[in-house]
Amino acid sequence: MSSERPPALLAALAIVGVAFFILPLAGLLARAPWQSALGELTTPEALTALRLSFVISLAATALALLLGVPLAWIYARVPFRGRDLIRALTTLPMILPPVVGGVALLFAFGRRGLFGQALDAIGIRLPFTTFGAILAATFVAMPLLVLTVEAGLRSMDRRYEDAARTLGAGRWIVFRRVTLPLIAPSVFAGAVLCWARALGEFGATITFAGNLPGTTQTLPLAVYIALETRPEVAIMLSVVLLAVSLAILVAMRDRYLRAF
Amino acid sequence: MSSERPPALLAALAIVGVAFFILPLAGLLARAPWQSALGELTTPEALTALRLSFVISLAATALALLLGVPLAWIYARVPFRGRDLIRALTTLPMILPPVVGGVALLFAFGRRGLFGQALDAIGIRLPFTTFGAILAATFVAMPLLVLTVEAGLRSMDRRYEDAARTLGAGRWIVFRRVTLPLIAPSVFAGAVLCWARALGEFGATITFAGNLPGTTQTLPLAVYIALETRPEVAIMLSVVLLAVSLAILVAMRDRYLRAF
Amino acid sequence: VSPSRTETPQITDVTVFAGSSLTDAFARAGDDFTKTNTRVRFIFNFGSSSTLATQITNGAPADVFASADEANMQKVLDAGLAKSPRTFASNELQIAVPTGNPKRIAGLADLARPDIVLVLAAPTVPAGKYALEALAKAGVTARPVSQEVDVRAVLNKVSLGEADAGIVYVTDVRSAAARVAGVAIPDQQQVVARYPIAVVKGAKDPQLAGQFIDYLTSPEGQKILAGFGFSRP
Amino acid sequence: MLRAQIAVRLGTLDLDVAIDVAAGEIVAVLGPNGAGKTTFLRALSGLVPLDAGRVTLDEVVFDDVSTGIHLAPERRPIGVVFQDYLLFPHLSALENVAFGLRARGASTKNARAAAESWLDRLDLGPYKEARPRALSGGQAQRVALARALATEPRLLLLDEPLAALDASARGAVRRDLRRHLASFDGIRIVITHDPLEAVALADRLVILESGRVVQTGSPAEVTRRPRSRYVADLVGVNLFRGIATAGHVALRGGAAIQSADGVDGEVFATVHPRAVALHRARPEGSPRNVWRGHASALDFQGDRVRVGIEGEMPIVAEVTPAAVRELDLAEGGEVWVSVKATEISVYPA
Amino acid sequence: MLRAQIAVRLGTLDLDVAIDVAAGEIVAVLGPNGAGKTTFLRALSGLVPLDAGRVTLDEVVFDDVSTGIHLAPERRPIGVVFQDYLLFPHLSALENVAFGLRARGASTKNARAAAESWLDRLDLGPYKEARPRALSGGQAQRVALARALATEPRLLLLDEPLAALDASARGAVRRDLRRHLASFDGIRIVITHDPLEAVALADRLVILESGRVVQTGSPAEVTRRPRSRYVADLVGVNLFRGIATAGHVALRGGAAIQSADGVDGEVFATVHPRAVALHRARPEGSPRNVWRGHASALDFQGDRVRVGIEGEMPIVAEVTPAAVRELDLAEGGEVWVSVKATEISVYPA
Ligand SMILES: Nc1ncnc2c1ncn2[C@@H]1O[C@H](COP(=O)(O)OP(=O)(O)OP(=O)(O)O)[C@@H](O)[C@H]1O
Ligand SMILES: Nc1ncnc2c1ncn2[C@@H]1O[C@H](COP(=O)(O)OP(=O)(O)OP(=O)(O)O)[C@@H](O)[C@H]1O
Ligand SMILES: [Mg+2]
Ligand SMILES: [Mg+2]
Repeated sequence: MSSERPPALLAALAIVGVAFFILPLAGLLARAPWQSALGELTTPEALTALRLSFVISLAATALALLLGVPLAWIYARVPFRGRDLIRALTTLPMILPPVVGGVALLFAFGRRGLFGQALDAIGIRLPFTTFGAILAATFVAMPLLVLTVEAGLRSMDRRYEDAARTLGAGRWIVFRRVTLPLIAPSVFAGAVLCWARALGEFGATITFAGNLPGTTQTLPLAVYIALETRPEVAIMLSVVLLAVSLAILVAMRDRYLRAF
Repeated sequence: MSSERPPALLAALAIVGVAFFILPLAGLLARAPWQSALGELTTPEALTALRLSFVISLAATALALLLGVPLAWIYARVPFRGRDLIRALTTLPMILPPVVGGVALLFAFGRRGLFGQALDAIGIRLPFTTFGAILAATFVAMPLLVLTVEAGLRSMDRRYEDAARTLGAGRWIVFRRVTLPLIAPSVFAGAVLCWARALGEFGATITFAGNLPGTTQTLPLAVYIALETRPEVAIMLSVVLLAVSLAILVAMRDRYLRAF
Repeated sequence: VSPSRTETPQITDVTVFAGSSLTDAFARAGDDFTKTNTRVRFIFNFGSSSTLATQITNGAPADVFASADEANMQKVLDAGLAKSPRTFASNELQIAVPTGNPKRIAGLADLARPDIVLVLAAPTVPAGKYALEALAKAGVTARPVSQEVDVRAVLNKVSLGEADAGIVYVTDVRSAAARVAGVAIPDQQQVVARYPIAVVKGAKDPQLAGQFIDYLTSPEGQKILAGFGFSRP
Repeated sequence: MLRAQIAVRLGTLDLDVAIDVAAGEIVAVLGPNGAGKTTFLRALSGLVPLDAGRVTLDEVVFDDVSTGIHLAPERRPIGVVFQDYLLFPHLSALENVAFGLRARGASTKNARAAAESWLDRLDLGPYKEARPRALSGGQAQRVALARALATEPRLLLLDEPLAALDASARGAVRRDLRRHLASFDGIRIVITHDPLEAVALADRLVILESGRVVQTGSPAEVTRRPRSRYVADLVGVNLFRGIATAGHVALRGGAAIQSADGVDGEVFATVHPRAVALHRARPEGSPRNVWRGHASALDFQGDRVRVGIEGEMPIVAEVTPAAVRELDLAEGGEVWVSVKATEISVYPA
Repeated sequence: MLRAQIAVRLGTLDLDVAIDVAAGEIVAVLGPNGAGKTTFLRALSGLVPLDAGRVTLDEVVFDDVSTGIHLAPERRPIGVVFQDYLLFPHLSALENVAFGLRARGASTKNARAAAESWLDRLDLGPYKEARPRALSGGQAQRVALARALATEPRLLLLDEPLAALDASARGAVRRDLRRHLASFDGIRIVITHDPLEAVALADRLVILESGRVVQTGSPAEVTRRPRSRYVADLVGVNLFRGIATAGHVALRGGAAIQSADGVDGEVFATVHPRAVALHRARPEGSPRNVWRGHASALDFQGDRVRVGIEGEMPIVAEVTPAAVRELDLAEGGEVWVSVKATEISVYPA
């Protein structure tokens, strides 16, 4: 039951699909200037950027989980006027070119922004801070989580929630002990997508949070700057980013994707 | 059963989540130079870029569905050595800074690429063509589809497939008439994510396919170029992109997200 | 603030927003400047000049703004956030070709050849506009396969062999010397890009910021810039 | 004391039911498929909103549509065994049973201990750590039963709780249920399709057909005087409807029978299949009701055979396999039927 | 002709079964919860891989572990009704029933027509377009039955196909099943918990306990000579095991009984509860077996009461409610038990 021979057409398409991903990555590895640029990778700047990338992308994922799972729940469960519109609005940050997304964030949370002026008055500044970079990454990556979790919520069998309520579980307990575990594969998939997008994020971050080493310069920003003058370093930095991410993704395996 | 009052904490978090998306969009609308830049929007160039954006993003979504759904099926159903590794590789294009992704595509499918040399020999050139732009968009956006569909496959009740097989349905019929309809919400969510990402795609496209009005210049590229010199035009173009996307997203509603 | 900080000389941060083509040159210039001014620590924020201008007009904490073109500096001036900019460098155009110049390109006229895959920067970005001016001066009508978003993209296409030629800045060819070769453009067809720099309003230490600008325009500064391919203002 | 007036429309169903159940009473709800039994139970649990009506349990108002009161399901002191169990697939059998106790505030330790004792009581000891996927149908049903019982509800709603249990377990579980009932004054409402079960378990039967209560009463009453074809089939008797005048009952179909009972007017008449005698030729002697028919269906049930007789007055007879051989009965064969007037019970419709 | 040798290990289950079923035969599989009945059926369908064994139907090899043959489920001419129905939630009742026909190549039109006629036959006419979510439990089960029957399989596997059907529909569907069986020579294997059902429907009973066949035979044989406690409970008789010597049976527990049967050696002995008489005082007269005990459980079943008697020889008696009153029986009360030697049936173990 757990193993299966795939239909031939499916298998053929899947192989084309994999090849399409693997060829470019192979190209990158094949052309990476291993010798000449290896030294660049262990510079303190590169390591700082790498560390910062993980801090920011993980924080963004955590923030997206915190805000996005409830949002998905509301979209899936509470019908209200304008829900379709609001849900669509939530998807827009994905469509917005990230640089424009960064500009929009400046308009909202910048020192002269709609909301940022109030923040500035109480001494909180978001742009050009690590927290600003987290916000920028969350802004572009959270829609992935929201939509994935909503799809999971919609395809789960809601009668389990009914059963839990007759057992005396209030909405919150139902959510935490029945709904969340049942949609765990979707939450996990959404979190991985969100994390990956946040890790690769560049346009909104450089615009909203700037490119300050140690504070907001993530690896993709370092790559971008290096591309200007030393593309081989940029490629090596990307390979490092990929290698580390790959290790993490493989380590997580399909443990949380597994159904019951 | 279909309507529900949300737990207070969930509702509060969801409202913060929505605000976080809406404030920047509101900022964008508030600061958009409606009068001065309105004329720029109806230029033939802008309309061509808009049309091209939709053609390319929809084609990329179609291609991603064609290759990605089978791939997700294999990941979810066929255990094989190295599956975790290959799946992780499939997620990497999301993490790769898009510009580097474009470089990787050139390494694979460019005139001097691993595979591109063979293509060049038989007279097929991908860079600087519309098809190249579609490939670039697919490369960055397809992982979203694959992961979302895989999560859907993993949380569906597979015994329905068993039932279908005892009724004489071969693997292909089972896939088409039972599996696919049952995971429709996930496929739909994955396709929306993929389409949105492809529509906003910019870095890989510019690097792999270049920027030629009418052939590869999508709206995000036009926006990016306008940002350099006339940011107000860039913002107006973005607003147009958002408005059209919003109309499409709202029109689709939650029809396909609905469970049975 | 810990008491021990007061014993060492007070360090002042100077935040410099600079066009990303200045990355290596400013890093070197900054190092050189701090040799004589040990109280200074530079924080560089490199990005595209338009992004930087947008950031500054939205309240970014910049002390110095060095733009790769005059239009973006003008935006900051218009917002009243800087005064009296100085041109500290200029840049000339070159034709970038793959190493070894396999298509034997000798000048702008060759770019019209049908067997040449040509890429230019988009006409709306400075490098593209200058390239078109140069081509016009040479009386050449060229058909690029792509109007790249910036010079770097042009350079990339050439260095990866996707394009046979592109028009870029001298500094770009210099920094990518390992992968591309430059074909000079004669003076009568040349177009020159100017780099303005100014102290931003609200700078923490405007005097120190001004000193850095003075340094860049001084002979020592100019020597470092020249080392990266920049011409005198 | 439960007072329930419930009106719900759902798809093709138009449910409109009013019943009162006294403290400690066990009510069995019977009815054909699609009658609305499960919907009634879901409405009592608060999982289906009422279109009209009012539900109260011991002075606590569960629902009152006129004043807009609706008590959330989790605040009702109820326990529900669902028709398809709905065990949480991500929890073990033990965690499933402990769930309700945890949700109602018990400590993990106490909840687990109580759950273990429930599982032991239902012979599920070895399956404590099993996930629902790894349970057989009957095991799953027993876990569902334990889960609902564990919270010691005041109102227990059971939707065919013994359907998947094997014959030996069923008796034991039924006894357990009865015993548990005796130990406190909760109300039980059991949906069942098994008339034996209903009779054995319940103080009162409620017969639901097409969303309406068609009959209610003690098992003996209902068994003795069925008021619908469904109940007659359930009890296994022949039911006729007609107009009686001094022992002569003119049936709706046109035929007539003689009864010894002295009821007049619109009546029901029942005949037990055992009281229906079959003959190869027209019988002589006392029986007042004699007619001819064709054997239409033979249904062998162990040591008895039920024979459906078509004709002017269709009826089912129950005979021994030996009689079938003697009469040389075959489907379609002609046969004479006789019923003594004293075997026909007549009561007002 | 179905020949099945099946060995499967799954979780705590160790299934090892070999049965042959002749063409046209109906076999009922009975057994306690968790015995492995559903797993056996899934193995026959090809949904669970065999650890060892061989399955053939009419010369077609379904499975042969020794040669590595495994015919895919979709290539087996089978029909399965699953215990929890597994109706496709995205298809209407009609589309569910038409699914198998479409999958086997019928045109949409023909498949729909055939499906409609099946639904009509099972009284589901008004629910053709309903989604499974909007069906009641019994309706869903009938749709599942129609779906499995529609493909006219050579081997039909039914997992408690009538469990959720109401009493009136059950009779009709059972007759339909029987009739359908007569019309072609397919094999049916029915899992059921209802002994009446098994007896009424099946030519042969197979009793499965803990993954092993403990008894097989015609309904009459199995009923007459149960060979395990489960079967005895099912049939409703008292079962004892012991060693017989010339009518004297020394039971395992230490007690002894007298029988009129002349079997010697290891034996089973059965007594029908009806044959167990209860008395307030020690009875005088002919019964050879008399002993004293305590009434432990009273189970009212309509017009009869089952009384469990604890003591040196625990036994169940069946008496009338009147007798209970006369004897003034209460749980725990002392009572004398007598059984005539002729009522004790003894047969070799
Ligand atoms: N996937 C599985 N994983 C582990 N154990 C399983 C699995 N499937 C079945 N079992 C175990 O095998 C045993 C037999 O299960 P099966 O469903 O065949 O029983 P059954 O005879 O059909 O019982 P019931 O009458 O209750 O339906 C059970 O104890 C169950 O726990
Ligand atoms: N969600 C729903 N949408 C539409 N119709 C529904 C829904 N739920 C139930 N119904 C209809 O209401 C009727 C009664 O359903 P219900 O489940 O209450 O029957 P039931 O008496 O429990 O039957 P069974 O004995 O078969 O379980 C059915 O005909 C069903 O089609
Ligand atoms: Mg029901
Ligand atoms: Mg089973």
